[in-house]
Amino acid sequence: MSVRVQEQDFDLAAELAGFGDGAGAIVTFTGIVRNNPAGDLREMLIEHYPAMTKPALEQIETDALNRWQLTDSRIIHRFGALKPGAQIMMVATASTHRQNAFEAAEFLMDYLKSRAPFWKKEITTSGEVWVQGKDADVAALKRW
Amino acid sequence: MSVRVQEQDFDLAAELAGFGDGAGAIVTFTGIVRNNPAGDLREMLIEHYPAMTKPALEQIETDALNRWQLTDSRIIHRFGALKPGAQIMMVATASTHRQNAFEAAEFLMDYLKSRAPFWKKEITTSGEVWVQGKDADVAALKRW
Amino acid sequence: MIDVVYFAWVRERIGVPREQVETNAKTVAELVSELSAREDRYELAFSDLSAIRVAVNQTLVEFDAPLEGATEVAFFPPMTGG
Amino acid sequence: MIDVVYFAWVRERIGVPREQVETNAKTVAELVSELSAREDRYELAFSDLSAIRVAVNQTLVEFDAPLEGATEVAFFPPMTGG
Repeated sequence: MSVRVQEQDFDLAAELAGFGDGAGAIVTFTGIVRNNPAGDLREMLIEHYPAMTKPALEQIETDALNRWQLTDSRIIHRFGALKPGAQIMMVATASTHRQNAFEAAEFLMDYLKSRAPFWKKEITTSGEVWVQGKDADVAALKRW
Repeated sequence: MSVRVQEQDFDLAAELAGFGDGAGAIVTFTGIVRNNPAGDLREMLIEHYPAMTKPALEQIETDALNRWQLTDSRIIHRFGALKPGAQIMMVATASTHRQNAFEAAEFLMDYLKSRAPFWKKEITTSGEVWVQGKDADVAALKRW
Repeated sequence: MIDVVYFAWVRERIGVPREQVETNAKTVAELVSELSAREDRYELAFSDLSAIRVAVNQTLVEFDAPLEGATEVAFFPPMTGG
Repeated sequence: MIDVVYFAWVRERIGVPREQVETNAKTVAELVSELSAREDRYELAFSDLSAIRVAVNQTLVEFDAPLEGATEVAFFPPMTGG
Protein backbone atom coordinates (compact mmCIF):
# COMPACT_ATOMS: atom_id res chain seq x y z
CA MET A 1 0.00 0.00 0.00
CA SER A 2 1.67 3.23 -0.98
CA VAL A 3 1.12 6.65 -2.48
CA ARG A 4 3.75 8.78 -4.16
CA VAL A 5 3.61 12.28 -5.61
CA GLN A 6 6.67 13.07 -7.65
CA GLU A 7 8.08 15.05 -10.53
CA GLN A 8 10.20 12.24 -11.97
CA ASP A 9 8.96 9.48 -14.21
CA PHE A 10 8.18 5.97 -12.96
CA ASP A 11 8.81 2.50 -14.34
CA LEU A 12 5.72 0.30 -14.31
CA ALA A 13 7.74 -2.93 -14.32
CA ALA A 14 9.85 -1.80 -11.38
CA GLU A 15 6.71 -0.78 -9.50
CA LEU A 16 5.20 -4.22 -10.04
CA ALA A 17 8.25 -6.21 -8.93
CA GLY A 18 6.97 -8.18 -5.95
CA PHE A 19 3.70 -6.25 -6.05
CA GLY A 20 0.67 -8.05 -4.65
CA ASP A 21 2.54 -10.68 -2.65
CA GLY A 22 1.15 -13.76 -4.32
CA ALA A 23 -2.16 -12.30 -5.45
CA GLY A 24 -3.60 -13.94 -8.53
CA ALA A 25 -4.79 -10.73 -10.19
CA ILE A 26 -3.02 -7.45 -10.79
CA VAL A 27 -4.68 -4.54 -12.57
CA THR A 28 -2.86 -1.39 -13.59
CA PHE A 29 -4.01 1.87 -15.08
CA THR A 30 -1.50 4.22 -16.65
CA GLY A 31 -2.42 7.73 -17.71
CA ILE A 32 -0.47 9.16 -20.62
CA VAL A 33 -0.29 12.78 -21.83
CA ARG A 34 -2.17 12.67 -25.08
CA ASN A 35 -1.92 15.30 -27.75
CA ASN A 36 -4.86 17.63 -28.29
CA PRO A 37 -7.11 17.30 -31.35
CA ALA A 38 -5.12 20.06 -33.13
CA GLY A 39 -1.92 18.10 -32.53
CA ASP A 40 0.00 21.14 -31.31
CA LEU A 41 0.46 20.33 -27.63
CA ARG A 42 3.93 21.28 -26.47
CA GLU A 43 3.53 20.28 -22.88
CA MET A 44 1.07 19.61 -20.10
CA LEU A 45 1.82 21.54 -16.91
CA ILE A 46 0.56 19.71 -13.85
CA GLU A 47 0.12 21.81 -10.74
CA HIS A 48 -0.86 20.39 -7.37
CA TYR A 49 -1.45 21.38 -3.74
CA PRO A 50 1.49 19.80 -1.94
CA ALA A 51 0.10 20.03 1.59
CA MET A 52 -3.11 18.33 0.51
CA THR A 53 -2.16 15.98 -2.32
CA LYS A 54 -0.63 13.06 -0.45
CA PRO A 55 -3.24 13.01 2.35
CA ALA A 56 -6.01 13.18 -0.27
CA LEU A 57 -4.53 10.27 -2.23
CA GLU A 58 -3.99 8.27 0.94
CA GLN A 59 -7.61 8.80 1.89
CA ILE A 60 -8.74 7.56 -1.52
CA GLU A 61 -6.49 4.51 -1.17
CA THR A 62 -7.82 3.81 2.34
CA ASP A 63 -11.38 4.02 1.07
CA ALA A 64 -10.55 1.43 -1.60
CA LEU A 65 -8.83 -0.87 0.90
CA ASN A 66 -11.85 -0.69 3.19
CA ARG A 67 -14.12 -1.61 0.38
CA TRP A 68 -12.29 -4.40 -1.47
CA GLN A 69 -10.05 -7.20 -0.31
CA LEU A 70 -6.76 -6.16 -1.81
CA THR A 71 -3.35 -7.62 -1.15
CA ASP A 72 -1.65 -4.46 -2.40
CA SER A 73 -2.28 -1.08 -3.97
CA ARG A 74 -0.21 1.76 -5.33
CA ILE A 75 -0.89 5.28 -6.54
CA ILE A 76 1.78 7.37 -8.23
CA HIS A 77 0.99 10.82 -9.61
CA ARG A 78 3.46 13.15 -11.27
CA PHE A 79 3.50 16.94 -11.39
CA GLY A 80 5.48 19.44 -13.44
CA ALA A 81 5.87 19.87 -17.20
CA LEU A 82 5.15 16.71 -19.19
CA LYS A 83 5.52 16.13 -22.92
CA PRO A 84 2.94 14.33 -25.07
CA GLY A 85 3.40 10.59 -24.60
CA ALA A 86 4.78 10.98 -21.07
CA GLN A 87 3.31 8.99 -18.21
CA ILE A 88 1.20 11.17 -15.88
CA MET A 89 0.15 8.69 -13.25
CA MET A 90 -0.55 5.07 -12.45
CA VAL A 91 -2.60 3.03 -10.07
CA ALA A 92 -2.13 -0.66 -9.41
CA THR A 93 -4.28 -3.05 -7.42
CA ALA A 94 -3.74 -6.68 -6.48
CA SER A 95 -6.27 -9.17 -5.24
CA THR A 96 -6.94 -12.89 -5.26
CA HIS A 97 -10.07 -12.12 -7.32
CA ARG A 98 -9.89 -10.28 -10.59
CA GLN A 99 -13.18 -8.47 -10.13
CA ASN A 100 -11.93 -6.91 -6.90
CA ALA A 101 -8.76 -5.74 -8.59
CA PHE A 102 -10.67 -4.24 -11.54
CA GLU A 103 -13.29 -2.50 -9.41
CA ALA A 104 -10.77 -1.07 -6.98
CA ALA A 105 -8.64 0.30 -9.83
CA GLU A 106 -11.70 1.96 -11.40
CA PHE A 107 -12.70 3.39 -8.03
CA LEU A 108 -9.21 4.83 -7.50
CA MET A 109 -9.27 6.41 -10.96
CA ASP A 110 -12.74 7.87 -10.55
CA TYR A 111 -11.76 9.52 -7.28
CA LEU A 112 -8.39 10.68 -8.56
CA LYS A 113 -10.12 12.46 -11.43
CA SER A 114 -12.18 14.78 -9.29
CA ARG A 115 -11.00 14.45 -5.69
CA ALA A 116 -7.21 14.73 -5.96
CA PRO A 117 -5.88 18.32 -6.01
CA PHE A 118 -4.22 18.41 -9.42
CA TRP A 119 -4.78 20.90 -12.20
CA LYS A 120 -3.60 20.60 -15.78
CA LYS A 121 -2.69 23.34 -18.21
CA GLU A 122 -2.11 22.61 -21.86
CA ILE A 123 0.69 24.64 -23.42
CA THR A 124 0.19 24.63 -27.17
CA THR A 125 1.97 26.45 -29.96
CA SER A 126 -0.94 28.88 -30.04
CA GLY A 127 -1.49 29.51 -26.33
CA GLU A 128 -2.30 28.10 -22.93
CA VAL A 129 -5.51 26.63 -21.59
CA TRP A 130 -6.51 25.05 -18.29
CA VAL A 131 -8.09 21.64 -18.65
CA GLN A 132 -11.63 21.78 -17.31
CA GLY A 133 -13.03 19.20 -14.95
CA LYS A 134 -15.61 17.06 -16.72
CA ASP A 135 -19.14 16.65 -15.45
CA ALA A 136 -18.82 13.00 -16.50
CA ASP A 137 -15.95 12.60 -14.05
CA VAL A 138 -17.99 14.00 -11.18
CA ALA A 139 -20.95 11.84 -12.22
CA ALA A 140 -18.69 8.79 -12.23
CA LEU A 141 -18.40 9.01 -8.44
CA LYS A 142 -22.09 8.33 -8.05
CA ARG A 143 -21.74 4.68 -8.94
CA TRP A 144 -19.63 3.90 -5.85
CA MET B 1 -3.54 -5.45 -31.81
CA SER B 2 -1.89 -8.77 -31.19
CA VAL B 3 -2.31 -12.15 -29.60
CA ARG B 4 0.49 -14.45 -28.49
CA VAL B 5 0.46 -17.94 -27.04
CA GLN B 6 3.82 -18.92 -25.69
CA GLU B 7 5.70 -21.01 -23.16
CA GLN B 8 8.22 -18.32 -22.20
CA ASP B 9 7.65 -15.51 -19.76
CA PHE B 10 6.82 -11.95 -20.84
CA ASP B 11 7.92 -8.52 -19.65
CA LEU B 12 5.03 -6.16 -19.04
CA ALA B 13 7.18 -3.04 -19.47
CA ALA B 14 8.56 -4.27 -22.79
CA GLU B 15 5.04 -5.10 -23.96
CA LEU B 16 3.86 -1.60 -23.13
CA ALA B 17 6.73 0.23 -24.86
CA GLY B 18 4.97 2.28 -27.52
CA PHE B 19 1.69 0.55 -26.73
CA GLY B 20 -1.47 2.51 -27.47
CA ASP B 21 0.08 5.03 -29.82
CA GLY B 22 -0.75 8.19 -27.91
CA ALA B 23 -3.83 6.92 -26.11
CA GLY B 24 -4.48 8.61 -22.80
CA ALA B 25 -5.48 5.47 -20.91
CA ILE B 26 -3.81 2.09 -20.68
CA VAL B 27 -5.21 -0.74 -18.58
CA THR B 28 -3.40 -4.00 -17.94
CA PHE B 29 -4.38 -7.18 -16.22
CA THR B 30 -1.74 -9.67 -15.21
CA GLY B 31 -2.63 -13.14 -13.96
CA ILE B 32 -0.19 -14.71 -11.51
CA VAL B 33 0.04 -18.34 -10.36
CA ARG B 34 -1.09 -18.16 -6.77
CA ASN B 35 -0.43 -20.81 -4.22
CA ASN B 36 -3.32 -22.99 -3.06
CA PRO B 37 -4.87 -22.59 0.41
CA ALA B 38 -2.70 -25.43 1.73
CA GLY B 39 0.40 -23.64 0.46
CA ASP B 40 1.85 -26.77 -1.10
CA LEU B 41 1.57 -25.98 -4.80
CA ARG B 42 4.67 -27.11 -6.66
CA GLU B 43 3.59 -26.06 -10.10
CA MET B 44 0.64 -25.23 -12.29
CA LEU B 45 0.58 -27.18 -15.56
CA ILE B 46 -1.19 -25.27 -18.30
CA GLU B 47 -2.39 -27.30 -21.25
CA HIS B 48 -3.99 -25.81 -24.34
CA TYR B 49 -5.38 -26.73 -27.74
CA PRO B 50 -2.79 -25.32 -30.13
CA ALA B 51 -4.91 -25.42 -33.28
CA MET B 52 -7.73 -23.55 -31.57
CA THR B 53 -6.07 -21.28 -29.01
CA LYS B 54 -4.81 -18.45 -31.17
CA PRO B 55 -7.95 -18.23 -33.36
CA ALA B 56 -10.11 -18.25 -30.21
CA LEU B 57 -8.08 -15.45 -28.61
CA GLU B 58 -8.13 -13.47 -31.85
CA GLN B 59 -11.89 -13.78 -32.01
CA ILE B 60 -12.20 -12.51 -28.43
CA GLU B 61 -9.90 -9.60 -29.28
CA THR B 62 -11.89 -8.79 -32.43
CA ASP B 63 -15.12 -8.81 -30.43
CA ALA B 64 -13.60 -6.28 -28.02
CA LEU B 65 -12.32 -4.07 -30.84
CA ASN B 66 -15.76 -4.06 -32.43
CA ARG B 67 -17.34 -3.02 -29.20
CA TRP B 68 -15.01 -0.37 -27.80
CA GLN B 69 -12.90 2.29 -29.43
CA LEU B 70 -9.42 1.06 -28.66
CA THR B 71 -6.15 2.33 -30.03
CA ASP B 72 -4.41 -0.91 -29.14
CA SER B 73 -4.88 -4.27 -27.46
CA ARG B 74 -2.75 -7.24 -26.56
CA ILE B 75 -3.35 -10.71 -25.21
CA ILE B 76 -0.50 -12.96 -24.10
CA HIS B 77 -1.18 -16.37 -22.58
CA ARG B 78 1.44 -18.85 -21.47
CA PHE B 79 1.30 -22.64 -21.34
CA GLY B 80 3.53 -25.26 -19.76
CA ALA B 81 4.70 -25.74 -16.16
CA LEU B 82 4.58 -22.56 -14.07
CA LYS B 83 5.75 -22.03 -10.49
CA PRO B 84 3.78 -20.10 -7.87
CA GLY B 85 4.35 -16.39 -8.44
CA ALA B 86 4.92 -16.82 -12.18
CA GLN B 87 3.00 -14.74 -14.68
CA ILE B 88 0.33 -16.78 -16.49
CA MET B 89 -1.11 -14.20 -18.87
CA MET B 90 -1.76 -10.56 -19.51
CA VAL B 91 -4.15 -8.39 -21.41
CA ALA B 92 -3.60 -4.73 -22.17
CA THR B 93 -5.99 -2.21 -23.68
CA ALA B 94 -5.46 1.39 -24.74
CA SER B 95 -8.06 4.04 -25.42
CA THR B 96 -8.49 7.77 -25.29
CA HIS B 97 -11.14 7.18 -22.61
CA ARG B 98 -10.37 5.30 -19.44
CA GLN B 99 -13.79 3.69 -19.18
CA ASN B 100 -13.36 2.07 -22.60
CA ALA B 101 -9.97 0.71 -21.61
CA PHE B 102 -11.28 -0.69 -18.32
CA GLU B 103 -14.39 -2.26 -19.82
CA ALA B 104 -12.53 -3.82 -22.73
CA ALA B 105 -9.94 -5.33 -20.38
CA GLU B 106 -12.67 -6.82 -18.20
CA PHE B 107 -14.44 -8.16 -21.26
CA LEU B 108 -11.24 -9.81 -22.52
CA MET B 109 -10.66 -11.39 -19.12
CA ASP B 110 -14.20 -12.66 -18.77
CA TYR B 111 -14.03 -14.34 -22.17
CA LEU B 112 -10.53 -15.70 -21.63
CA LYS B 113 -11.71 -17.41 -18.45
CA SER B 114 -14.31 -19.60 -20.09
CA ARG B 115 -13.88 -19.31 -23.87
CA ALA B 116 -10.17 -19.81 -24.41
CA PRO B 117 -9.07 -23.45 -24.64
CA PHE B 118 -6.73 -23.66 -21.64
CA TRP B 119 -6.83 -26.13 -18.78
CA LYS B 120 -4.91 -25.95 -15.54
CA LYS B 121 -3.66 -28.73 -13.33
CA GLU B 122 -2.27 -28.07 -9.90
CA ILE B 123 0.67 -30.26 -8.95
CA THR B 124 0.98 -30.26 -5.17
CA THR B 125 3.21 -32.20 -2.81
CA SER B 126 0.23 -34.48 -2.13
CA GLY B 127 -1.12 -35.03 -5.62
CA GLU B 128 -2.53 -33.54 -8.79
CA VAL B 129 -5.87 -31.91 -9.43
CA TRP B 130 -7.46 -30.26 -12.44
CA VAL B 131 -8.74 -26.75 -11.79
CA GLN B 132 -12.49 -26.69 -12.35
CA GLY B 133 -14.19 -24.00 -14.37
CA LYS B 134 -16.21 -21.74 -12.10
CA ASP B 135 -19.91 -21.13 -12.60
CA ALA B 136 -19.17 -17.50 -11.66
CA ASP B 137 -16.86 -17.23 -14.66
CA VAL B 138 -19.53 -18.51 -17.02
CA ALA B 139 -22.10 -16.20 -15.40
CA ALA B 140 -19.71 -13.26 -15.88
CA LEU B 141 -20.25 -13.47 -19.64
CA LYS B 142 -23.90 -12.57 -19.23
CA ARG B 143 -23.16 -8.95 -18.46
CA TRP B 144 -21.71 -8.28 -21.92
CA MET C 1 -11.96 -40.54 -41.01
CA ILE C 2 -12.10 -37.86 -38.38
CA ASP C 3 -9.30 -36.74 -36.10
CA VAL C 4 -10.57 -36.88 -32.53
CA VAL C 5 -8.54 -35.02 -29.92
CA TYR C 6 -8.84 -34.93 -26.13
CA PHE C 7 -7.61 -32.49 -23.51
CA ALA C 8 -7.07 -32.33 -19.76
CA TRP C 9 -8.84 -35.05 -17.73
CA VAL C 10 -10.74 -36.25 -20.80
CA ARG C 11 -7.38 -37.02 -22.41
CA GLU C 12 -6.20 -38.74 -19.22
CA ARG C 13 -9.29 -40.96 -19.05
CA ILE C 14 -9.25 -41.87 -22.74
CA GLY C 15 -5.52 -42.48 -22.49
CA VAL C 16 -4.49 -40.90 -25.79
CA PRO C 17 -4.30 -37.26 -26.89
CA ARG C 18 -5.44 -37.93 -30.45
CA GLU C 19 -6.73 -40.71 -32.64
CA GLN C 20 -8.31 -41.25 -36.02
CA VAL C 21 -11.85 -42.55 -35.96
CA GLU C 22 -13.74 -44.24 -38.79
CA THR C 23 -17.36 -43.27 -38.28
CA ASN C 24 -20.70 -42.80 -39.98
CA ALA C 25 -22.03 -40.71 -37.09
CA LYS C 26 -24.12 -37.79 -38.24
CA THR C 27 -23.72 -35.71 -35.09
CA VAL C 28 -21.30 -35.24 -32.23
CA ALA C 29 -23.77 -37.04 -29.95
CA GLU C 30 -23.77 -40.09 -32.25
CA LEU C 31 -19.97 -40.10 -32.28
CA VAL C 32 -19.96 -40.02 -28.47
CA SER C 33 -22.37 -43.00 -28.41
CA GLU C 34 -20.18 -44.97 -30.81
CA LEU C 35 -17.04 -44.28 -28.79
CA SER C 36 -18.75 -45.03 -25.47
CA ALA C 37 -19.86 -48.41 -26.83
CA ARG C 38 -16.28 -49.29 -27.72
CA GLU C 39 -14.52 -49.57 -24.39
CA ASP C 40 -14.98 -48.71 -20.72
CA ARG C 41 -12.45 -45.87 -20.82
CA TYR C 42 -14.64 -43.99 -23.33
CA GLU C 43 -17.79 -44.75 -21.40
CA LEU C 44 -16.13 -43.43 -18.24
CA ALA C 45 -14.83 -40.27 -19.93
CA PHE C 46 -18.21 -39.50 -21.47
CA SER C 47 -20.35 -40.61 -18.51
CA ASP C 48 -21.35 -37.02 -17.62
CA LEU C 49 -21.68 -34.94 -20.76
CA SER C 50 -22.57 -31.83 -18.76
CA ALA C 51 -18.90 -31.78 -17.74
CA ILE C 52 -17.65 -31.99 -21.33
CA ARG C 53 -17.33 -29.38 -24.03
CA VAL C 54 -16.85 -30.09 -27.71
CA ALA C 55 -15.34 -28.27 -30.65
CA VAL C 56 -15.70 -29.21 -34.32
CA ASN C 57 -12.96 -27.90 -36.54
CA GLN C 58 -11.73 -25.76 -33.62
CA THR C 59 -15.09 -24.09 -33.05
CA LEU C 60 -17.20 -24.67 -29.93
CA VAL C 61 -20.48 -26.44 -30.74
CA GLU C 62 -23.29 -28.26 -28.95
CA PHE C 63 -23.54 -32.06 -28.85
CA ASP C 64 -26.31 -32.06 -31.44
CA ALA C 65 -24.03 -30.36 -33.98
CA PRO C 66 -23.69 -32.18 -37.34
CA LEU C 67 -20.40 -33.82 -38.27
CA GLU C 68 -20.68 -33.02 -41.94
CA GLY C 69 -17.44 -31.41 -43.03
CA ALA C 70 -15.77 -32.18 -39.72
CA THR C 71 -12.09 -33.00 -39.96
CA GLU C 72 -11.29 -32.58 -36.26
CA VAL C 73 -13.49 -33.08 -33.21
CA ALA C 74 -12.17 -32.12 -29.78
CA PHE C 75 -13.50 -33.14 -26.36
CA PHE C 76 -12.43 -31.36 -23.20
CA PRO C 77 -13.61 -30.07 -19.80
CA PRO C 78 -14.91 -26.50 -19.38
CA MET C 79 -12.08 -24.14 -20.20
CA THR C 80 -10.13 -22.37 -17.49
CA GLY C 81 -8.05 -19.68 -19.16
CA GLY C 82 -6.84 -16.44 -17.68
CA MET D 1 -4.38 35.48 10.51
CA ILE D 2 -5.22 32.81 7.97
CA ASP D 3 -3.01 31.55 5.16
CA VAL D 4 -4.97 31.78 1.95
CA VAL D 5 -3.65 29.80 -1.03
CA TYR D 6 -4.73 29.74 -4.66
CA PHE D 7 -4.20 27.26 -7.46
CA ALA D 8 -4.48 27.10 -11.23
CA TRP D 9 -6.49 29.92 -12.87
CA VAL D 10 -7.65 31.19 -9.48
CA ARG D 11 -3.98 31.78 -8.60
CA GLU D 12 -3.41 33.44 -11.98
CA ARG D 13 -6.35 35.83 -11.52
CA ILE D 14 -5.50 36.70 -7.93
CA GLY D 15 -1.88 37.13 -8.95
CA VAL D 16 -0.24 35.49 -5.94
CA PRO D 17 -0.02 31.84 -4.88
CA ARG D 18 -0.37 32.55 -1.16
CA GLU D 19 -1.02 35.40 1.22
CA GLN D 20 -1.83 36.01 4.85
CA VAL D 21 -5.23 37.48 5.52
CA GLU D 22 -6.41 39.24 8.68
CA THR D 23 -10.10 38.49 8.95
CA ASN D 24 -13.01 38.16 11.32
CA ALA D 25 -15.02 36.16 8.79
CA LYS D 26 -16.99 33.35 10.37
CA THR D 27 -17.37 31.26 7.22
CA VAL D 28 -15.63 30.68 3.93
CA ALA D 29 -18.42 32.59 2.20
CA GLU D 30 -17.77 35.63 4.41
CA LEU D 31 -14.06 35.45 3.64
CA VAL D 32 -14.86 35.39 -0.07
CA SER D 33 -17.07 38.48 0.33
CA GLU D 34 -14.33 40.31 2.20
CA LEU D 35 -11.72 39.48 -0.41
CA SER D 36 -14.05 40.34 -3.31
CA ALA D 37 -14.67 43.76 -1.76
CA ARG D 38 -10.94 44.46 -1.65
CA GLU D 39 -9.90 44.63 -5.29
CA ASP D 40 -11.16 43.82 -8.77
CA ARG D 41 -8.80 40.87 -9.18
CA TYR D 42 -10.52 39.10 -6.26
CA GLU D 43 -13.97 40.02 -7.49
CA LEU D 44 -13.06 38.66 -10.91
CA ALA D 45 -11.60 35.43 -9.51
CA PHE D 46 -14.63 34.82 -7.30
CA SER D 47 -17.27 36.03 -9.75
CA ASP D 48 -18.62 32.51 -10.37
CA LEU D 49 -18.38 30.43 -7.22
CA SER D 50 -19.86 27.41 -8.97
CA ALA D 51 -16.49 27.17 -10.73
CA ILE D 52 -14.50 27.30 -7.49
CA ARG D 53 -13.75 24.66 -4.89
CA VAL D 54 -12.49 25.34 -1.41
CA ALA D 55 -10.48 23.41 1.17
CA VAL D 56 -10.03 24.36 4.83
CA ASN D 57 -6.94 22.89 6.44
CA GLN D 58 -6.49 20.72 3.34
CA THR D 59 -9.96 19.22 3.50
CA LEU D 60 -12.65 19.93 0.89
CA VAL D 61 -15.57 21.87 2.35
CA GLU D 62 -18.61 23.83 1.19
CA PHE D 63 -18.69 27.63 1.12
CA ASP D 64 -20.85 27.75 4.24
CA ALA D 65 -18.17 25.94 6.25
CA PRO D 66 -17.03 27.72 9.44
CA LEU D 67 -13.54 29.19 9.65
CA GLU D 68 -13.11 28.38 13.32
CA GLY D 69 -9.77 26.62 13.71
CA ALA D 70 -8.82 27.31 10.11
CA THR D 71 -5.13 27.94 9.54
CA GLU D 72 -5.13 27.49 5.76
CA VAL D 73 -7.88 28.11 3.25
CA ALA D 74 -7.37 27.10 -0.38
CA PHE D 75 -9.33 28.20 -3.44
CA PHE D 76 -9.05 26.39 -6.74
CA PRO D 77 -10.99 25.19 -9.79
CA PRO D 78 -12.53 21.70 -9.92
CA MET D 79 -9.72 19.18 -9.69
CA THR D 80 -8.49 17.32 -12.74
CA GLY D 81 -6.28 14.53 -11.51
CA GLY D 82 -5.56 11.24 -13.20
